[in-house]
Formats: sequence, structure tokens, C-alpha cells
Amino acid sequence: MNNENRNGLAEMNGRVGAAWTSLLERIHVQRGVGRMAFLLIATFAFFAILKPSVFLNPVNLTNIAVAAPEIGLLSLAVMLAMLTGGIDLSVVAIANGTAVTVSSLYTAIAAAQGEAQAEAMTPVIIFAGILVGAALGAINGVLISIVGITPILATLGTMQVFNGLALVWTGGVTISGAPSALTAMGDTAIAGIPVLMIILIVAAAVVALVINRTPIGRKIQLQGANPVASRFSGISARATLMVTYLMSGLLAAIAGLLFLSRNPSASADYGSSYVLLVIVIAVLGGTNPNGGFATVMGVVLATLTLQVLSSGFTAMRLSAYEYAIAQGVILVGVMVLDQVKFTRRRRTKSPNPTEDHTAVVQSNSL
Amino acid sequence: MAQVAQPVLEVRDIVKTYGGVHALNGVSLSLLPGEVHCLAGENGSGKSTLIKIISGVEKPDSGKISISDQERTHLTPSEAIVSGVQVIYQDFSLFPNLSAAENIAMLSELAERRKLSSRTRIREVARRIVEDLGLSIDLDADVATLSVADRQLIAICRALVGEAKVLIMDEPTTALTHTEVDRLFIIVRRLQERGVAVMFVSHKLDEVLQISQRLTVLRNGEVIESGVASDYTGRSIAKAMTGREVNDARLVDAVPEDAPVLLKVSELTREGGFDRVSFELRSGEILGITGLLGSGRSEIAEAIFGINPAQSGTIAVDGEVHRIGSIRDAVKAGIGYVPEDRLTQGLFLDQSIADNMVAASLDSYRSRTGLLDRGRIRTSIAELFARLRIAAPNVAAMVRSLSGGNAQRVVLAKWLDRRPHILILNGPTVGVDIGSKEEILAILREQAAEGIGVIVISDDIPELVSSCHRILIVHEGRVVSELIGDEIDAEKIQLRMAA
Amino acid sequence: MRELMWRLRGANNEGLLVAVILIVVVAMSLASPAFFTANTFFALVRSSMVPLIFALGVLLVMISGGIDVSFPAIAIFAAYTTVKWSMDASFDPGLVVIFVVAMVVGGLLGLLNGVVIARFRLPTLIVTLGTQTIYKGILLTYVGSVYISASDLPASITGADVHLVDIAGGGYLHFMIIPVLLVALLIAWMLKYTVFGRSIFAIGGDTEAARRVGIKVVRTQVWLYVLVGALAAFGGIIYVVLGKNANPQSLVGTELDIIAAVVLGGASIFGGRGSVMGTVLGVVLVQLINNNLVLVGIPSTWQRAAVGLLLIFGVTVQALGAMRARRRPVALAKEVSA
Amino acid sequence: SSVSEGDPATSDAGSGSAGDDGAYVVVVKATGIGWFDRMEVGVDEWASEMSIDARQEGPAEATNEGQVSIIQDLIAQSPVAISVVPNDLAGLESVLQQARDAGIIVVTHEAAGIENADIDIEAFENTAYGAQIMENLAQCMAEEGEYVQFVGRLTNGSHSEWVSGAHDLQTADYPGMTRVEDPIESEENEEVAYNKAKEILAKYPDIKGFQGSAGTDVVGIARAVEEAGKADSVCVMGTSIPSVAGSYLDSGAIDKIFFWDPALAGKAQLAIARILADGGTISEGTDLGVPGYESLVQLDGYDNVYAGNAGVAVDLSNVADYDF
Ligand SMILES: Nc1ncnc2c1ncn2[C@@H]1O[C@H](COP(=O)(O)OP(=O)(O)OP(=O)(O)O)[C@@H](O)[C@H]1O
Ligand SMILES: Nc1ncnc2c1ncn2[C@@H]1O[C@H](COP(=O)(O)OP(=O)(O)OP(=O)(O)O)[C@@H](O)[C@H]1O
Ligand SMILES: [Mg+2]
Ligand SMILES: [Mg+2]
Repeated sequence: MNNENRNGLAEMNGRVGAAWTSLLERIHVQRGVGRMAFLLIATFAFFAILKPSVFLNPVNLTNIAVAAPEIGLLSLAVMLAMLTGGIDLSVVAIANGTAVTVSSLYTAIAAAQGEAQAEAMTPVIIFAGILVGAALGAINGVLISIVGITPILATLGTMQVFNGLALVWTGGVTISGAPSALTAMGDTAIAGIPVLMIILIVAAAVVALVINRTPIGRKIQLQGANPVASRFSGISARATLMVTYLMSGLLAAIAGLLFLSRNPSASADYGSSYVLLVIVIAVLGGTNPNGGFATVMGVVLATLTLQVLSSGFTAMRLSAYEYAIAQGVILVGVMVLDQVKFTRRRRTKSPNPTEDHTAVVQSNSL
Repeated sequence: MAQVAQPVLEVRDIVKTYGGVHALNGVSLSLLPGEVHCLAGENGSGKSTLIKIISGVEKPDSGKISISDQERTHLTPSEAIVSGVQVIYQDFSLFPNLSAAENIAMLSELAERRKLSSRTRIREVARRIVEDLGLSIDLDADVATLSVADRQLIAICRALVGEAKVLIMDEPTTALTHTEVDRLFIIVRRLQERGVAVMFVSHKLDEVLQISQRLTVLRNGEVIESGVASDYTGRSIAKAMTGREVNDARLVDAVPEDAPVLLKVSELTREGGFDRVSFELRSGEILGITGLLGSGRSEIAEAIFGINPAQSGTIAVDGEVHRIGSIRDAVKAGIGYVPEDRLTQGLFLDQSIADNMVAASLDSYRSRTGLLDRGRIRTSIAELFARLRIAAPNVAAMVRSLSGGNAQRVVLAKWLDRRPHILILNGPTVGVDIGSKEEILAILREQAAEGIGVIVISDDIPELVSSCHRILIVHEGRVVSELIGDEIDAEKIQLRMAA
Repeated sequence: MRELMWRLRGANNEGLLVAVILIVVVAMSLASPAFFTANTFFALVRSSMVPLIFALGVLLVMISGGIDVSFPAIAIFAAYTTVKWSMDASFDPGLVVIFVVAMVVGGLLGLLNGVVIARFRLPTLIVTLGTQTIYKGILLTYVGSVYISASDLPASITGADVHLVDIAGGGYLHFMIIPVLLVALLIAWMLKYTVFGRSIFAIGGDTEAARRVGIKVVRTQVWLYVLVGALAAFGGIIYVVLGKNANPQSLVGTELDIIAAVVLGGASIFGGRGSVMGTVLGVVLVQLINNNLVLVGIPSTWQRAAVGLLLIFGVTVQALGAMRARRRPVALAKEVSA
Repeated sequence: SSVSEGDPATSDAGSGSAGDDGAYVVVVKATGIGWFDRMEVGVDEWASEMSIDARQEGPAEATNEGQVSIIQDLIAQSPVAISVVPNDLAGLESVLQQARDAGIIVVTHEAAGIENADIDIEAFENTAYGAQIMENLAQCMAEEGEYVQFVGRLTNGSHSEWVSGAHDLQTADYPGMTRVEDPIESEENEEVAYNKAKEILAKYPDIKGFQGSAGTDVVGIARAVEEAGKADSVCVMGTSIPSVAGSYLDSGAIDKIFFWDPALAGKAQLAIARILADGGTISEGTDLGVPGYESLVQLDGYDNVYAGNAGVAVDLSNVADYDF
């Protein structure tokens, strides 16, 4: 065999192999998105056919669009933490921290200086709420990145501390009252789409932009993909983790504002059932719990799917426990199916689509 | 071995594909009792895959494996072990959380189908084999705390505990010193006399020639040649592996005296690592640092790159003293580092080539909007991809799919994309085949010619001779000798390393 | 001297934990005269029993490299189903049979976890999160949601209220401590001296390497989850015996506290490391804190925050200890070789 | 445009074709809890007695967000009436307002002070109920000694009212008694109640009384008291139901429990919804035809809160009369 021939062969072989893996990679990339889109449409169609009168009722659709955003934001917050290989159990507690801050500031100002004054100070109050969310996120960041506590434990601790402090602050009483701008936001729709949904979409777009198109976002992904190699590439784990949990805190803070916009009252215990739900959503949406991989779109679709499922179950007059069973079965089922499909694909041979250089670079996340 | 022996192990027409890649494409091979059979081939030619199939770790797509006349389509790892196949894996496959003794004895405990595990028995088994090999390993230490060389020795010990009929060694000597290699070979010969069949994989062709009787060369998953080892020379094996002539003559000379000093290390010290190390590195220079394993050569590099910072002494880059207390300090000072263990320290295996290439230079691509400038990224990636001659269909391929040599080029590209002043490479061609090795060294020479300073930590003497302008020899943490330009030759290095 | 300190600290920082526990004990004794009594001690022992059994299950899974959150659901599922079966059939099979039946049920639920996790190589946290909601949903939808009080429980359960030691003022040592300690010792023994136990460590250290030395990884993992399921069921029945009621709503929700206790006890969340001794200490520390806040006078609104703060404190000490330990062996190795 | 503006129109359109019009739904704090299982018995009975489509729903865990989500889903189904037993009053105002805007009748239970309900029906008045417990406790303690109060959750409104009603009465009428701790949180968990009661017994050896709020509180407390050998000397009283507390009433560790029959409360809620749906009104003295709710009284300070006289106190003498 002459050189040319050998090189040609090797190159061919290499090309085929790499084209295959890049194809695989893209299937992997779109796995979360594709299957969630399918599941969303399937569940929607299922209930729409079984209970069209209830399920396709615009009120129901609006409800889904209004209820999903707060969960979606919290799921995105968890997704970010998972992207670095961590987890954030404290997101709900942070959201409540923001809600309690805003609500108690508002009611305090309203009591002292009148409602009008409190309304006038809305921007300041909301800013304070977001600041609290960011600060709580930063506390997580410090514990995880500087002290070096495993994320699941650090945030388990802070979840209890944040929640406990909110309890101390409110004395256990639900605080009523929130800036009317927030409640108005909860009631308004633009072109038929509730503002809350628009907020989720915008937040998701920003998160997607940050993780895919900014240096820090890429660092977050690399940190999750291989922390040792990131350190050896001069990426500061401290800075990266700090930013991650700060962003997670910010997203949770926005979710907290959404709590208030749906109902102008804040309590230390709101949303306790969300803690595990948002982890389920993040994973269903295609986030790798070991880090390095996630799709924002997948997470948003997973949020909607579970919302549709829950609403469909109520429409079908099924109990909350039957919904819980379905949720568990879907989670485990989707993962198992995924795994079966993935190994089967790995075993069968593939066609060898030749790839255009630049096209792939573009389709890649960079 | 005059009589025609029956093979203890025979594989026929083995095919194994990963996705679309043919890792093995109809490989047949036999192992006779008492022979050392060498498997040679470039990175990714399928050597490890063949070994994994014989040891039951992977299932072949088709083909037959027969051990002691029992023919099967595949085995499980425990079936292989029960049949007398022992393997020293390329990645060692040890348990970092268990003690050295337990790592050594675990396999035999399992093979004997024991239900209970006894500490004294385990310790005894381990001690016996360690003494047999004349090694000194702390048997109670967790493997995680041991050096790479010790781990390799433990992997060897583990494979030698059982009554092997077939011993397979996948690059068993990468981290070993010459004396350790010699001792290993003594044992291999002893086993040979007992009729054990040995399959030996190494990129060190002199070792191959020294130990083996027969030789099979793989290329792209197919057997290219097979024959008696004594018919081959290093050069002819290399030619069979790559399909072309290989050159290892000295290719560089000393750099001019007046080249600007890029790096000045003075009196660098870290307790237990190295002591008052001083040297300079000039623009355009490739400086080799060598010494026995444990001599402190890697520790010096790790200190300069901030992985384990020095306790005293100074490091000046471009005439300016930098306090290097962390990797980030080193990176900011313009130093790049290609680690020894590229899979875990150098690469993001499940990310694309493109993502890996820009991993160290993300901040430099920030556009005015704060977003990454994708156009600029594309251009520089395409440029590096071409310049480093990375063999992959496109930059979106996952790094996991690359062979050792190409993966190493990706690590190089990651640093070159930062335009470093100084590039340190620790074992740049460990586990890289001859063809790729030459190309990587050529790339280093090109980079040096463009004015950066390169430090190569290596114990591969031919590589040092062919490409270094100057060589420092480290012994027990101190620089004991310096060879410049024409003074450099293989024998001198070997002699001074040992002394 | 440093060597001695090193020994005292223990392989998994157990020594450090003992120190933390002592500090807490001293602080609590200073805060309340009622604290340092046999009463408090026996109450601590009693309240640690069920969490300890659960923690041992969590420990096993964690050593193998996973995180299990389904054990409370399995525990209450198995215990409630068994008790309800006995009640519905008006048949009291005796305490031993009740334990056995519940552990078979628990083992079967564990089997499901194990098969899904091991066969399909899925992340344990997520799988058990899913199976947890499934088990709880099935229990409440199809088995029952009725609170079974002492008067309806089988007599062998209510009759199991045997005290080994009784002291004035209500302190007592429940005889269930014997099986609990036996199980703890058995697991410690299994982890140290059986090939199965060592295989769990090996799998947690490096799964692929475990496969290569001939460990039947899938089989070992499946058995492990069966064992952990049975262990959870064991804890569930003890819970019923101690509480003298069977409430299908109980237990679920306590999983994170148990996991925290196990990690406090020095087990690595990444697998391959952990000890029964450390776990016992971790559980004791968490229970010590959880069950003495009223006694030492922490206002009730502050209690949640206090538990969280102490948890963070404990884990911080562990994290710093582990960080130092990671640096230490290098020097140690050097000393040995010198 | 506005979401809530659009609601009435769309829901009208929806209800035209919906097979669900005519439905009455009771949304409880959580399903799978003995108390609300009993309420469901009443709901189902009422449904079959009246031949009306009535059912009960609730979240898997007692959370506000779970109830909000169910009510929102229900609005889309346009039932005639929704009756809610809220986990968090203030947290439900918005969604209940949406329901009313959509033309759905809203009734609540255990929610005095709620604004967005047509009628809130209480089995009794919360502070008076608390006072009733205190009267019994004081009597049992001979009007002197130390006592503590437990709540299921510090965030639970009803529990807070019961304990403050009791505490107010005690400070006013029984100066010989002292409450030694702020209300203690049992996390609705019997085991926690047990452990905290043990701590209390250790810290206050002279403790004479316990008041429980969550249904399992008195059981956990009773166990601790019994083990301390103080079943006779310590008074344990509070809210619970006979099936949960029964065995400790027998043994004497629990002295008296207080409750109202959730089945009857379920029926009362539905009866009110029915009256409103038929265009009737609720006023002082209205008879719902449900035992204990034969003559409603309007509670002071609210315009939509009515209470029955359905409170029951049970001790060993009459526990056999109740089978739930
Ligand atoms: N798990 C895997 N998934 C996908 N491809 C794989 C896998 N393992 C090996 N390959 C591919 O199979 C081919 C043969 O690899 P193998 O490891 O056998 O080579 P080798 O000869 O041992 O190389 P080296 O000298 O670098 O050790 C390579 O192209 C490699 O990329
Ligand atoms: N490298 C691999 N890639 C994909 N799947 C694998 C791989 N190795 C093993 N499996 C899957 O895992 C299963 C069993 O693997 P393994 O040999 O570790 O199990 P085991 O415990 O030895 O099994 P058994 O108990 O049946 O002997 C096989 O069915 C196979 O499909
Ligand atoms: Mg190999
Ligand atoms: Mg097997």
C-alpha cells in the first residue's frame, strides 16, 4: 500500500467516524428539545382529544401560560447549577426571600407613608427584592466556590436557613400586599400572550445567550464538563461557580416576583412542592445532572409539558397522586427509552453524511 | 520451543465498530505458550480494542475467540479471568479509593470466588508479589495518593498475582524508569519459561525488539504484517506502522546567544520536590528537562505553571518577576501547559474540537457587546486546525473520538490560541504513535521558530535528541547537568540521568 | 505528634466529627441544666434508631457512587402495606414475620430501583426521585390513606414496647436498639470483610475498573438496591413499632436530612468512601441538634434556621477537613519514602 | 388586553359545551389525609343524596401552590361552585377572585377573613374554639401550672387563632397558669411532636398541660407523657379525631379532644353553595339541614363569615359515638 492510499484510507475512516460522532452529538444536543417537543405535543393532543371542551378552553390555556413561568424560571435556575455539575435546592427559598422582601417593604411603606408613596417607590422595592435574591445566590456561591462545600449539601443547608429566616421575619404569617405594578403584570397579556409567559421567554433567551454566546457561559459549561481540565485551562472555578449561583439566585428572584404578581401575598412556605419538581423538569429537559450539558429550550418545553399534564389530569378528574405516579413514570420512562435508543444507535451502522465545515461550526453552540 | 505448540489463544476475523468507526476490521491473531507477542500500531489502530475484546470488556460485532481450545463469540471479564487471561490495562483500571494491597489482591479474591475477604490474606498476597518484583510500594496507601509510576507498578502486580496463561500488557512501561522496565522484563522472561503467553503493546520500539519473539502490526484496525521479531528493526516496524519512512536524526541546533530571555527561574525550591533550581529559557528555544521519574522534573514544571506553587525562589517572564501562586497567575503571565494526563487534565472529551480549542482563550473573543465574536473564533479555529494538521472531518467532532496524537494536537491548539510566550509540555508524546510524534515535534519546532520558548519534560531520549536546543538533567530535585547544542547525544543523557 | 493527630482524625474525618459532637454537647449543657441527663441520652438513642437504619442504606448507595432519595417512600410503603395486610386479614403473624414480609416488599421495590439504575446506567438521584413519587402515589391511591392507630395495630407490634432500661422521669432504652445495632454491625462487617462489600467500594471507586477485574457490576448493584430496599423496610417497621401507629403520610420528606447526616459522617457524595462509624456519628449529630433546640431555648421561629446553620457549619468543618486531608497525603508519602 | 377581563366571556363559551357544568367541587388542603378522607365521605354522601355532581380534589402535599393550580384548572371547567379549605388564606385571594369573576360561586371553610369568597363557613369561631379548649384545659389543670401549645406549622392561620384564642383566655381568666414557651411547631409530624414534648418534659419537670393543634400533635405528646409516667398528672388536650387519638383516650394519656366532623363540614359547604346557586342567600339563622349547622350565626367583624355550632368535645365517655 502506498502512502497516498494509506492516508486516503485513514482520512476516509477518520471522516466517517467523526461525521458520525458529530451527528451523534447533535442528536444528543437536540435530544432534550426533540423529545420534549414531541412529548408536549403528544400530551396536549391526548387531553385535547379526550376533554376538548375543558382542555381547549382559552381559560385553561391561559392558566397554563400563567402558571408555568414561575416553575420555568426556577427550573432554569436549577439547570444552571446542574450545568456546572452541581445542584441548587435553595431556589424556592430564594424566590420566597425576594417575595417576602418586596411584600414586607411594600406593606411597611404603605403603613407608614400611605399606599401612594409605596406605589411610587415600586422600582426601588422591586430592586431591593432582586438584590436580596442575588445576595442569597451569592451566599450559595461563596459556600460552594470558596468554602468548597458540595453543592447539594450547601444548598440543602441554605434552603433551610433562607426558609427559616423568612419564617423568623414574617413570624409565620402570610404578608398581604404587593406593588400594583406587579399584580397588573400578572393580569396583562400582550397579543394574547400573558406577560408572565413573555417574561419566561425573555429570561430563557437571555440564559441561552449567556451560556452559549458569552465567555462566562462557555466557562460554566466547561466547568461542568471537566473541572480539572478547566482548572488546567486557567478558568477560575471560583469565579465561574460564583457567577453560576448568582445567576441562579437572580432567576429565582424573578420567580419570586412572579409569585407576587400572581397573588399579592408572600409566605415563607410557598412553593415547597416545587423543590423536587424543578429538578425533574431540568432533567427531563435534557440537562445532564453530572454537568457540562443542558438546553434551555428543552427545559422550557419540559415545564410546559408537566403543566399540561397536571392540568389534563385535573380535567380528567384524576387525583393528585395519580398525577404524581404519571410524573414519576414519565421521568423514569423517558430516561430508560433514551438509553435504549442511544445504545441501539451506537450499535447499528450509520450512513456517512459528509459535513460542510462552516455549517457545522455554525450549528455548534459556539 | 522447538515443537509446534498449540496456540493458547486465538482470535479470528474480529470486527468491532464504534458507531461508524471500524476499530477492528477482521483481525486474526494467535498466541503460543511461552512466547512474547508484540502488538504494534499507531494510535487508534485498534490495539487496545483487541485487548478489551480478549479480556471480555467489550463485545465484538463478529468473529471468534478461542482460549485453550474453547471457542466463543464473546466473553465476560470474569470468564476471561477464569480462563487465565490477565491484563494490564493502558489506563491501569485501578480503584483510587482502595489500598494498594487491595487493588493488587482484589482480582484473585474474585477469581477464587471468595465470599469473605481477609485483610491478612490480601496483604500477604500483595506483599509476596511486590517482593517478588523487588519493588517498594506502600501497600497501605490509597492508590489515589500514589504517583503514576506506582500505579502502573500496582497494575502490573495485580496481573501477575493470578496463575495467568495469557498475560496481556497494554503499554505497561509508559511511567517506568529503565531499572523498573528491566525488572519487569526479567519477570516476563520468567513467566515465559513457565509457558505463559504474553501479548505486549508498546510505542517504545526498542523495548518491543528487546522482549518479543513475534510481532504483529495493526493499521486502521487491520493486520498489516505479522512475523518473527528478529526480522525487524525499529525503523522497519515504524515503516510498517505508518506506511512511510521515519527520521530521528538531530534536527535543531543551539539558539543564538543573543536571543532575548523569556523565562528566568532562580533558586526555585519546594520541599520534597526540588531544590534551588535556576535556569533561563530564550526566545525560540526548545529546552528539554529530563531525569528519572521522581527526580522532580515534573514538579518543576508544575511549580512554574502554578499547579503546586514553589515555596521560594522567583520566576520572571519577559524580565518581569511574577508571583505564581495559581494556574491563573501562570496563564496570565503568558505560560501554557500541556499536561501529562491529557484525557483528564487537558481535554473536555465530550465537547467539540472547537470548544476545546478556545477553552483557554474565551475572554479574548469577547466582542464589544460582551458576546463571543463567532466570526473571529471561526477564523482562528480554522487556522489552527489546518496549521496543526488535525485529522478530523470537522471541528464539531467530539474530542473523545480522536486518537491520542490528534487529541494532543487539540491540547496544543488550546494554548497556541492564546499566543503564549512560554509553552511547557509534560510528556508531549506519551502514548502518541510515531507518525503523530514526528508531526507534534515538528509543530513545536515551528512554534519555537516563531519566537516562543518551549520547555519539554520527557524521558523519551530520541525525542529529546531530535528536537531540543538544550537539555537540563534533573536528579533528586536538583539540576545536575546541562547539555547544549552539539553536546547532546543519547548516551550522555542516559548516563547523566542515572548518576 | 502530627501522625497521632492524623490517626485521631480517622479515615473519614470521624475524629473531627466526634470533636464537633463534643462541642455541641458542651454548649448545650451550658445552655440548659436539663440537657446533660440520662433522659436526654436515651431520647437521643431512641430518635436516632430509625434515621440510622435509613442512613446505613444511604451510606451503601453512596459508597457505590449513587444517591438514593426513595428510601422513605419504600420504608413507609412496605411497613404500611404489611401492617394493613395484617389488619385487613385480622391476622397477627408475629413481629418476626411482619419484619420479613415488609422486608420482602421493600426488597422488591429496591429491585425495581436497582434494575432501572444498573441495567440502564441512569443517574441514581433522578431515578429514585421518580420512583419515590411512584411508590408514594401507589401507596396512597391503591393501598390506603387511613391512619392506623395503636388500637388497630397488630398486637405483636404494640406489644413490642419492651424497655431494656427504665429510669425515673420517662427515660428508657427501647429493646429495638438491639436489632438496630446488630444491623449496623452487620453492615460494617459486610463492608469490611465480604467480597460483596469490597465490590461496592470498588464500583464506587471506578465502575469500569470493577467490570474489568470481573466484578458483576449489574448484579452487584441490583443486589445492593434490593438490600437497601429491605433495609428501608426494616426501618419502616421500627418506625411503626416505636410510634405505635402507621401513617402513610409519614417519613417521606425526611430524605435530605438523612443524606446530610451521612455526608456529615464522612461519606463521599462521589462514591467510594464512607464508614458505618462515621454514619452513626453523623446521625447522632443531626439528631442531637434537631431534638434539643427547645431544650436549649431556641425560639421556635428560629429553629428551622438554626438547623440549617448548624448543618452548614458541620459540612464546612468537613469540607475544610477534607481539603486539608487531600493536601496531606503528598507530604505523608514523602515522609514514608524518606 | 387583560387576562381576567377576557375570562367571563370565554368561560361562558366554554361552559356551553362543557359536560362539567353543574359540578360542585370541594378543594381540600391535601388528599390522602384521614381528616379530608372523612370530608370526602360527606361530599360523596351529599352528592348521592342530592343527585348532584359533587366531588373533592386536593394537592398531593398541603401546599398553597398546589391548591392554586387545581383551582385554576377548575375555572376552565366552569363548575357551579368551588369550595376551598385553604392552606394559606392570603395566598388564594387572587385565584378565588378569578373564579368569582368567571361566575363561579366560591365558598370557603376554615378561612375566616378571606375576601374573595361568597360565604365562609366555620364549624365554629376559631378564637372561641381555642377558648373552649382552654376552659377544659384549665379545668383539668385546676387553673394553675405551666402549659405549652403546639401548632402544626407556624404558618398555619387556624392553628395560630386557636392557640391565641386559648392563650388570651388564659391570660384574662386563669392567672394561675403560665405558658412557658411560644407555640411550638410540630411540622404536622407526630414523631416531631413526640420529640419536642420529650424536650418540654425534660426542660419543665413541673409541666401540667399540653394543647395540640394538628391532628397528630396530641398523639405524639401523649406518647411522651405516657412514657414519662405522667399520664395522670399532665393534661393533654387539643384538636384531633377519634380514630387517631382513640387509643390514648383509652389509656388516659389524652384527656380530651376537640374537633368538628369533616364530613358534616363538607356537606355544609356544599349546602351553602347549593343555596347560593339557587339564588338564595345566607343569613343569620339559616338552616343548612346539616347537623351542627342548623342555625348559622354571622361572626363579628366579617360580612361573609358564618359559623355553625358543630364543635365536638370528646373524652373517654363519648368516644364510642364517633367512627372516624
Ligand atoms: N469507547 C469508544 N467509543 C468510540 N470510539 C472508540 C472507543 N474506543 C476506541 N474507539 C476508537 O476505536 C479506534 C481504536 O482505538 P484503540 O484504543 O483500540 O487504539 P490503540 O491502538 O489502542 O491506540 P493507542 O495507541 O492510542 O492506545 C480509535 O479510532 C478509537 O477512536
Ligand atoms: N461498555 C458497555 N457499553 C454498553 N453497554 C454495556 C457495556 N458493558 C456492559 N453493558 C451492558 O451491561 C450489561 C451487563 O454488563 P456487565 O457485564 O457489567 O454485567 P454483569 O453484572 O457481569 O452481568 P451478569 O450479572 O448478567 O453476569 C450487558 O447487558 C450490557 O448490555
Ligand atoms: Mg491503546
Ligand atoms: Mg456478567
